[in-house]
Amino acid sequence: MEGIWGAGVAQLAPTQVGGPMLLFAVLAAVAVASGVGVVAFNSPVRSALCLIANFLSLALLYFTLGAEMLGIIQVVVYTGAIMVLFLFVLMLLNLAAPGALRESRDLRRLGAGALAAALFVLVVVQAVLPLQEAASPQAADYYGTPMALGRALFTEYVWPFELASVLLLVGIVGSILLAKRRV
Amino acid sequence: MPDSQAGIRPAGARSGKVAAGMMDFLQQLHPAWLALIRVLLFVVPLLLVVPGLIWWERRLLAWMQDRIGPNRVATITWPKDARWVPPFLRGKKTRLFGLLQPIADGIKLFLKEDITPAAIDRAVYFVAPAIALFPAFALGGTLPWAPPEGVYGLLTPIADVNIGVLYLMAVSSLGAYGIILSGYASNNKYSLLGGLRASAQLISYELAMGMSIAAVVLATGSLKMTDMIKAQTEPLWGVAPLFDNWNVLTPMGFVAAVVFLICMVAETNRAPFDLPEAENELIAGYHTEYSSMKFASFFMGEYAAMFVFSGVFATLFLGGPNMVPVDWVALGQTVPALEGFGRHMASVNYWASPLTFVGKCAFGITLFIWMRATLPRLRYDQLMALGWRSLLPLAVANFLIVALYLLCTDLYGAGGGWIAVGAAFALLAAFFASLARAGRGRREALPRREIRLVDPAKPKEGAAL
Amino acid sequence: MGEVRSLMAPLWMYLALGAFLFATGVVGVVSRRNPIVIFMCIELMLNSVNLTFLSLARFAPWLPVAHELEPKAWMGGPAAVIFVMAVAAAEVAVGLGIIMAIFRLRDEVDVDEMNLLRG
Amino acid sequence: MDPFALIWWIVLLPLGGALVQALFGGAVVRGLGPQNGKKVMGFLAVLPVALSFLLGVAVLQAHLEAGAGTERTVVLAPWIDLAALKVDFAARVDSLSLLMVLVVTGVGALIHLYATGYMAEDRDYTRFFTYMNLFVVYMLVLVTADNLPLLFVGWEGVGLCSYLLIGFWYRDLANAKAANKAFIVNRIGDWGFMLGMFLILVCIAASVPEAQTDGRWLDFGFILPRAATYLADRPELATAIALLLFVGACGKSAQFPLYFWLPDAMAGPTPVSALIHAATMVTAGVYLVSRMHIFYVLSPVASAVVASVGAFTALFAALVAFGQTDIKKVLAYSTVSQLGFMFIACGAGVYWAGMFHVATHAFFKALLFLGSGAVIYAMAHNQDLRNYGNLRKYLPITCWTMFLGYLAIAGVPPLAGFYSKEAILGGALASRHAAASVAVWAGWIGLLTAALTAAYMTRLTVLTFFSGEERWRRLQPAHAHDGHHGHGTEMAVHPEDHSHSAHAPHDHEDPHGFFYTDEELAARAEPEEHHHELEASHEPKEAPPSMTFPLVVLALLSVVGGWGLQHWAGLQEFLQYPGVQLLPKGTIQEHPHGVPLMALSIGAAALGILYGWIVYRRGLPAKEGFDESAWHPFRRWAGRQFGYDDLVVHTGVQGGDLVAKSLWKGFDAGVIDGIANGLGVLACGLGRGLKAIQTGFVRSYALLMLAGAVALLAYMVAVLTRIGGGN
Repeated sequence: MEGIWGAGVAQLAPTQVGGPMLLFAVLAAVAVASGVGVVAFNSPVRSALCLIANFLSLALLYFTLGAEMLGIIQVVVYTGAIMVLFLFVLMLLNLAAPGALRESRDLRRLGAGALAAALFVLVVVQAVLPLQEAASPQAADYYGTPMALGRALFTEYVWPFELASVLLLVGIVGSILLAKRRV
Repeated sequence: MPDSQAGIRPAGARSGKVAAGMMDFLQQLHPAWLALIRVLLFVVPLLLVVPGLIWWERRLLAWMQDRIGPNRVATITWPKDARWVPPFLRGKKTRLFGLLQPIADGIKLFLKEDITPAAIDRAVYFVAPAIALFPAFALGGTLPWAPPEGVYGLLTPIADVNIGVLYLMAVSSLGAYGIILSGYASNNKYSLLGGLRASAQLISYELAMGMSIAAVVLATGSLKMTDMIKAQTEPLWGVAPLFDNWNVLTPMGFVAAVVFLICMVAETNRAPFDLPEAENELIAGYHTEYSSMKFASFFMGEYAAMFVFSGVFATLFLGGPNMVPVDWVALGQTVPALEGFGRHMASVNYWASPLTFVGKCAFGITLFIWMRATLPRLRYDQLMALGWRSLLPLAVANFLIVALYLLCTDLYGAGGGWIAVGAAFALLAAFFASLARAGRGRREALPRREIRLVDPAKPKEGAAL
Repeated sequence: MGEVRSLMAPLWMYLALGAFLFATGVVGVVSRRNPIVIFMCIELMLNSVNLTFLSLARFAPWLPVAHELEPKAWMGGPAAVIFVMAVAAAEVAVGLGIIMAIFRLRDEVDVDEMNLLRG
Repeated sequence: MDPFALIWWIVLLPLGGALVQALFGGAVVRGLGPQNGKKVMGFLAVLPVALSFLLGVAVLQAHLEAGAGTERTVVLAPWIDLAALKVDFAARVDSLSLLMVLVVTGVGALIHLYATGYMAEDRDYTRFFTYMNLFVVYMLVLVTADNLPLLFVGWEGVGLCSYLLIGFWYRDLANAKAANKAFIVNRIGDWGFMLGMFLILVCIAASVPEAQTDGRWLDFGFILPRAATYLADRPELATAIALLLFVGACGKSAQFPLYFWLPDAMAGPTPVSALIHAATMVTAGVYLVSRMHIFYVLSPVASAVVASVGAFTALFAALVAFGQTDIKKVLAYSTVSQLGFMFIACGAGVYWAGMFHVATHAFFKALLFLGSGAVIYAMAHNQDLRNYGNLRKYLPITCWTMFLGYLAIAGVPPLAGFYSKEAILGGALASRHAAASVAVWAGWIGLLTAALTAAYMTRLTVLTFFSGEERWRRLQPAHAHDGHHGHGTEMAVHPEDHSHSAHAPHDHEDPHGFFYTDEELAARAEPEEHHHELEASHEPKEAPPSMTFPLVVLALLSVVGGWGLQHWAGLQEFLQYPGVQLLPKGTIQEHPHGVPLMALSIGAAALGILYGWIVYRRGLPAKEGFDESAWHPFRRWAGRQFGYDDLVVHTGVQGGDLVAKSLWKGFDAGVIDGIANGLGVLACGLGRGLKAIQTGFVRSYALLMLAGAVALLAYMVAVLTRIGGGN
């Protein structure tokens, strides 16, 4: 049962993490519920709210993983800015009216569901389950601190970092141009 | 875990038996309980302070506007014939300057009929006030209201995490949701517009605030609020050992402080930036459809946020819980005569730190109210222009100057740093001057339409105007 | 920081959660007709990827890197998360810009209506 | 000064003359006015050729003193000087080359003199003589060359000049077409010659060890002595070389397969026909075969081929000559027939007899051509026999000189023709050289042809001079035109003849098989000069002295030439080479089958003359077509060269068209365009096929992407698990 990892999985250190996983269970439940909510809800604002809940739960999950810097950045970037943008656009275009867009339950949704399910099962069976006994946390505990992340970004991954800044610049210019009244 | 780093006034930690007993008791508590005590020590005082703030604002505003303000509510007219009333008081009115007015308001709001409009998005409508309240109280999560030694060390920051400041920014960005959702949920145009304006405003000013905080973080070298307090007890400007290096006193710090102040006001939708609930245009903006307790929660959220934000301002720029930017211990060491006095003042400073913190917050609140009284409301485009075109560039420039300062101090020592900063400021000044001159030129180029007032009675001399 | 370790679940649970969220996102993207909801689902998918990155970063064996100062961890995961966020932000900015432009033109934003580029 | 070095003077003098004509001719004629300007240039044209002739006699005398059989090489300058190949401007002086030199310069000078008179009124006087001198230069280069490349230079130069001279009056498209035809057919022959040259180079060079040579592969001094030793054991190589060279000879000397250019060559001015297409150029083939006789001796098969082709051409041309009505055409076919005789001699191995006939033929054929020129000059450029008659009264000198030439060619005993023809027939009948005694049969055919030759020459002479009635009197003006018109198919083309302009201008097809494009037809429609027509009242006048003097000299030579050369000692031994057994002079078959040779040839000649006299004594009947005798249909068919000319032209033209069209339509359009268009169609089809996928719905795209992703993932998993499972 090695899945795609092959026999190498066995060498990974056995899982020591026992402990009460209450926090993880709660957060996972919230994440799952809100994930489904995003897709299920008819009103876009409702799905936006679900997404916000999802993001916050993910942020907390990052904390459990010990990556608090990323957790906070997740909150600031995703919840703080992107979701506000979503809500802003929703309200500006008045799409938020409950009945604005009736979603027809056509067969495409079923087909998509089936394919997505296939995808999920495939991934879980082949990549996730084999790791059950394996993998105990290897990274140093302070890997998530700002200092560690900063050092990584500015030494090992400096080029992608610069590229990301260029990408953001282009994004800004693009959105400005799009939003201009008459160019 | 009282980290007994040397640094700030070991004397303070020495304190008497009472403190030692309390510390032992607290230490043997289960961390969860200790955390609960810390939370309560922050939330309860905040709840108590809010009515005071309301009163203080109404009185101060009235005073500033040369009117009396609420002075009736708390006047007690002692019964003439009651025995329990001390004689000199019988039949007299003791005016307490309307102190209980907020309580009266609170009761009023509490008892008012709770009107809920029909075509609203029920779930979101009811959640919105809660979401609006949440950030106000969550902001204090990492805000230390006392120096992190001794018993206070156990009590002050609810969670002394090393991403303290970032937590602050994250929660402040959540603040926007309360307004946006209330605007959307109440399903009327004015509140929707209020919500829209609020979201745009909050996002814009969050950036500038972020950059100003970044400048302070760069100067202190750590994201922890407690480290910031410690950093502000170093010699002023790195040269004067007697004085504390409060950020507001350093030039870059001062610029960052100004920017932070403005953004703070914008974040809490106060005074010049209160477009979302601009009475004359949007009736009450986002909380038009809310009544009684829901309205009260918005109201309380606003004031709590104001108070905590001023607390943050105090911590970041005004040296936090330290009373005066004087380094008493150093004073004691330099002037042998004052050695006892220095040590005494240090202990006074340590034990009175919560009070000084609240004082500074009050100072911040006063600033809020002062601004509300004097500055007119900004038009939306002016608001945006200020946010994007002046504050943000200034904050970024300031951030760069701080980086330059740090680099030069490393390379050329303290003096070199300040020279570099001076040069940078001169350069900036020249740049903005030229920008202005260019602007003026352009303005003159605009076609000037001179308007001549024509006296209708007199016959017209020329042809068309 | 000791107690944080006890809050952590085994790796495969994180991965399972990530996979599920991704699948949900996919369903959303394919079946919803409102472009903004589609964007949200895309964000959801991106976030699930972030979660997977971080969980793997946390559990991945540490590869010895030259200089000692490095935190003893594979920092590729967190770096990737940063970049995914940058991309997501840029995408949302431009995407919503486009949607607003379309809305300004055609007063309704149903994805199925926008099929001018058909073959 | 070494007398033999004069040989290069002989060659270069005419070249100087040609340059003078070319560079100064026009100026002089304009400067001194047409009359005396032309006289001066005419003199300057004849002078170099005459001088060359005199120098030739001097060299001959030195040669005879040194011994007729000897040979020596005079090198002027190195031409190709490569490590692998060395070729010089080398001249070879031996009896064979000297004989040709003397014939070319002697007859050439006389013809140049004649031409000054004949071409007097022509505008391009100096251009004509430039070409004539240039022709003599190339002819001399050809005959005196000591190596094959230089011989080839002469060979090509001669072809060039014949092209230029045939097409001299290029404004008339028929002439230009004739010139083209001549040049192209010659080129075909040259192709054979070149291959032969290359084959010699290859097989000789391959077999000779490196040391012995310093790169002079193609010199005659190197090839001829070694050929016998190297090719003795490989006769098939010798045959191949011989046959290839013979192809060249056929092209140049108008033998059977490639002869049809010569009759059309008559389109050129008459002196040209005399010099080039009678006396000199056409004999180049015979000279080549004689020079390279070593290969023919080594391969009896080749000799047999030569003999049979010669015999057949002789007979065929003689028959065709009967059907001709144009005086120059008759002489052209008689030339082809006489060349056939020479090749019979070569085939039979009596090369000296061939060369002997070359010399005598040059004399009387030049005479006949110049005579016919004088007749045409007198009859207002009308070349049709049927309009002549009784001219002996008007052109006495021309008549009697041509009569002598007629007797010589007919083979009447004392004259030149008899001796050379008898030598050829004798040699052929006695020859055991060619394979399976083909030469003997060739001899008997030669005898028959001799009789036929006598017959058609009698026809010509009688119709022109002796038939009582002057037929052109009957020409009415209109009739004159119709008369011409009714000529039927022969190539009665001469510059002044405008009958063809009556053809419908857009008629692409032309009876002579020439293919005219529209522009050419248009150009043909209006010729510039307008010569006066031959009318009934025309009074033929005798040609001027400059034309009649050469006639007299040539008549003298035709009478004396045969006997003189017969007894020239050097003629037989000159071709002696070690290891080759040649028939010494004395081995002519005196009594084939008991009947003395002399009697046979004289009888044949007498028979021919008698026949001609009987049939044509009364001239031609006045009826349409002038010729109602019993043999009339045969003569008409013979006139059309038994259909050979049409055959060649049509197959050539139509065949070429067919190939071109098929290549164009079939290959180019079909295959290449087909492929290109096919790809385009394929791409469109694919595009249309894939269009269905682009429904325009964003979500269907998303679904496709998802499906793709899942498929890819499944595949990867399958692969990885299998690999993973493996190790």
